[in-house]
Amino acid sequence: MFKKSRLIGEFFMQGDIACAEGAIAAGCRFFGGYPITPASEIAERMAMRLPLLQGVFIQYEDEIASIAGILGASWAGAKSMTATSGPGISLMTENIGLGMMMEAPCVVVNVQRGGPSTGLPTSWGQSDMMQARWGSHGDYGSISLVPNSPQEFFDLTVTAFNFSEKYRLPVFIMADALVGHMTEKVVIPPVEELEIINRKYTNKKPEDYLPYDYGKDLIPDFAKAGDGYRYHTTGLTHDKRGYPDMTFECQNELVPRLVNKIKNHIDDISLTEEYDIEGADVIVISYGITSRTVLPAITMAKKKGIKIGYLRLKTVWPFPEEKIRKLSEKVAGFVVPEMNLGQISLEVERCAHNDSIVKLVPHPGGGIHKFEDVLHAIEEVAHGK
Amino acid sequence: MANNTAQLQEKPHPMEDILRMDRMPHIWCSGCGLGSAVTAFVEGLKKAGVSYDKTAIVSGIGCTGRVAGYLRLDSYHTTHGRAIPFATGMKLANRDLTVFVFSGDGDLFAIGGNHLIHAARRNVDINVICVNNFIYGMTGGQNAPTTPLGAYSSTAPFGNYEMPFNLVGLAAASGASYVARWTTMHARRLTDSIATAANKKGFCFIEIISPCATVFARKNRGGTGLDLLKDFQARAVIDHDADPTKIPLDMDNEIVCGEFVNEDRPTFWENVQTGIKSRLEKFVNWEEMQSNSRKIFHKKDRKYTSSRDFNLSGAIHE
Amino acid sequence: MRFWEKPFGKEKPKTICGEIHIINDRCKGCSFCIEYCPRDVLELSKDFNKKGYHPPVIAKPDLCTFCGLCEMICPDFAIFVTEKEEE
Amino acid sequence: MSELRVKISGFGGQGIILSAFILGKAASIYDRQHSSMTQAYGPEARGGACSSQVVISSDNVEYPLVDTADVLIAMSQEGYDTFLPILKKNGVLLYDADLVEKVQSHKDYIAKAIPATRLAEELGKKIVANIVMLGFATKHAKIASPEAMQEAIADSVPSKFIDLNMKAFQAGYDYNEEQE
Repeated sequence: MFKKSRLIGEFFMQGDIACAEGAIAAGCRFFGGYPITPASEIAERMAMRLPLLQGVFIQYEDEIASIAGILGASWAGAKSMTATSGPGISLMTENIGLGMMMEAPCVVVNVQRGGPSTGLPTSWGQSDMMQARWGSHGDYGSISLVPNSPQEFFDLTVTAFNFSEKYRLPVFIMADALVGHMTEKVVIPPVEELEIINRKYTNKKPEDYLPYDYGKDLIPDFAKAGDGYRYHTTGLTHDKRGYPDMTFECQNELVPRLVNKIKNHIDDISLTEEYDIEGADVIVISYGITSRTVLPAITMAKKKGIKIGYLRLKTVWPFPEEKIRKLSEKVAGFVVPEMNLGQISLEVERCAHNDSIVKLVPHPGGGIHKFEDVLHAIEEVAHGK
Repeated sequence: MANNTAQLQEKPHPMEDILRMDRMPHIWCSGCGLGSAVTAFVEGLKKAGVSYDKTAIVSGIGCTGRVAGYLRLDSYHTTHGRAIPFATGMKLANRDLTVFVFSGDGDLFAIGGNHLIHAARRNVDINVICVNNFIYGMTGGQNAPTTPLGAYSSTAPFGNYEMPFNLVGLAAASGASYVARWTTMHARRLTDSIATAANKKGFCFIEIISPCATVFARKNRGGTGLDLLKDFQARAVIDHDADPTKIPLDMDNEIVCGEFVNEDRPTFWENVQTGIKSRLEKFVNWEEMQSNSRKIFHKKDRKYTSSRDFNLSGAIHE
Repeated sequence: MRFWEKPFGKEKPKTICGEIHIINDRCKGCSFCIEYCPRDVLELSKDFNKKGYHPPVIAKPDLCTFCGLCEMICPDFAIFVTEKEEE
Repeated sequence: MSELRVKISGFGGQGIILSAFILGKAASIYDRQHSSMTQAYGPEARGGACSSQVVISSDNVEYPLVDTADVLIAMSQEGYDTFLPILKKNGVLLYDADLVEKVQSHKDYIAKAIPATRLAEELGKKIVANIVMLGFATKHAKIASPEAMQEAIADSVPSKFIDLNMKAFQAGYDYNEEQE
């Protein structure tokens, strides 16, 4: 019944619902959340679907409890998820850090709205991008996927679960209110056509098992609660046994590993789409819904004879540094339209070659870019300004 | 005599099978009651007969937060105040586990207070042991939500002017299935309570009043952990019939101990199951659904079918 | 009910004795065991242990009834009792 | 690539969003086109200004918003006033004859009015006014095939109201302005 109860076929489906269905397809059987516009539909769908799949839905008392709960469920062996928006993520960041430190696989969906604070509850933005990378204190590697349609919301939710299981960390899906509330055709393939990755359980005996011992891939094997391993985990800096060890040596082994386990696998994690990159003078870099709302400007620029390429980031974190570096050697510059006042554009600036121009087209959220602004930026870069 | 004891310590301590001996000695001060509470906990688990392999312990932050790290169980040392929702998630995701939260009064009732009352309200099947020492120990003796009126703390240099929480009253009023209060001196009764909680369904709450020799005793009565324990002993009264909401703690009056609530209430998960069953029986063959059958939905005879009919298109479309 | 099966005097009730084990260097000298021993078996040692605390010593070993309270109340897992075999 | 951009406006509670959903579903699932539906609404659940939009395309919908509409459906005066400026020249304007009273010059548009809410009331439930309007729009704006619309309506309303909704659709589809 577990597999059979999945939806298969074509549906006219809202982005948020596609996300919930993607989670179910990926094997998510625990959802803990707290209502917030524009992510509530994900919780509502999970509330309806999970009980029939013998999964668990719980509406917690707040977002802090939600993230703590999915971490607990993750340690009990369940694929778990929560979904929220900016204010909720702000509350969750402490325990997202715990998830990073404990290396608990789970998925955190952020259906972004305009911020800061309560901001624009029913409208969209992309101003939480840096929060997804640096939200919790301390150093850690993180993964953020950004969908631009309900279909991709479905697909990337499956991918997010795969990455979280494979690399053992909370993975962000950075959707936005427009994608979340947009309804489009979503094709859900049969389960055997989806690639589903499950966490690697240890095959060691309890007496030989060290919960934070790792191999070449820097990822420790998992053991879940109740399997007799009786291990310790903590948010404190810990050694391979999971015991707190507040020394430089231990910190110097643990924290770089948390960063490198993502960095070393960037080729696997980084998902991008490229159009007309070869021979382009100007490259527009965008992600999420912006990648669709700026298309008319790109078409106009093409008509004006500008050699324009187009790079869309489906994975924003880890940032594709190498790719941008290489591109920047060939092009006059980049145009980065985003619905914030400059976040990912800073990363592009960091990676771009000295001679190439990086032009941000900012937008505070709550609407979309004016075509003229984007076009103007493209023309400026094309003319070397 | 000295020789005699030296010879006798060849034998291992009987708790060494469940303590992480590679982490001993623990960090708790001389005269702290936490070690006694841990002993009672272990004895309680033994008495309850639960499997160590199927027992998880979740702690928050603080002196009591370190308990998880010293017990060789599946142990999780989480963030400040969030042990209860973490444990809730763990228990619901694997309902075979016996899940204990072992944390302090500051962790469970200040920063984590909301989680506690909601977990009690839902009656999630977890057991919460709260060691109450009336003060924040690890961070240096600041005011806690349990610090008695007038007691001194690092952040109440003129005496505490906030009313403290009555922990058992709050837990009972929030809907806990089992509520008890003991001091670390009541070692055997405390053990019994922990054993009862381990085997009891629903949200169980046990408050353990414990001496904090280093900060609470020093700032207040003076003296040592032992002096505090003697004070507890002098003031302790056992009254199982006491109304838990009417027995607050202060610096001078009785410390009423006992098992105040021991009721059978449907747990969160039981309510989920009965709720789903009663709503779905109209639409699905419940028995077949439980036995993982494919044809769980009644067939419809209409020209058009609506996925709004029964908004579980997922199961319909299977 | 057992009492009726074995009438008085037929078998002398055993006195259960305990043997106390002290792990000196784990002790932090809180004196809980000494204070709460119902038979006052223990007293404070004049010697220091490794950490500079005075551990308990067994002053009256014959009085121990294997009640185990010292083991229960010791916060440092430094004392335990085993049942003493009949002499 | 052919595209049709539809804006539906009214106030909350009229089923503005459901209308767009049904239209989008008819187009993408039953007419085998591509469609993208988005919505905008105020925080209040009933009575607030509400609009939804559908882009129907023979190819993937790239730009999902409706800045200039080919078809405008106005179920309220406010919706009419707000969105008339975005209607293309020679675009189709459909409005509720009773709820939109102050009309401007319609010489640039193909304008048609239907007393959708009154017709719905006559059918027994005011709530199906949106479906009446969809029927009307199917006929006059060719937003989707009538068969696809019927399938989409049936799949999107509770089954005990399917018959009523079908009648409503038909009433709108068959409505003739000259009747009045």
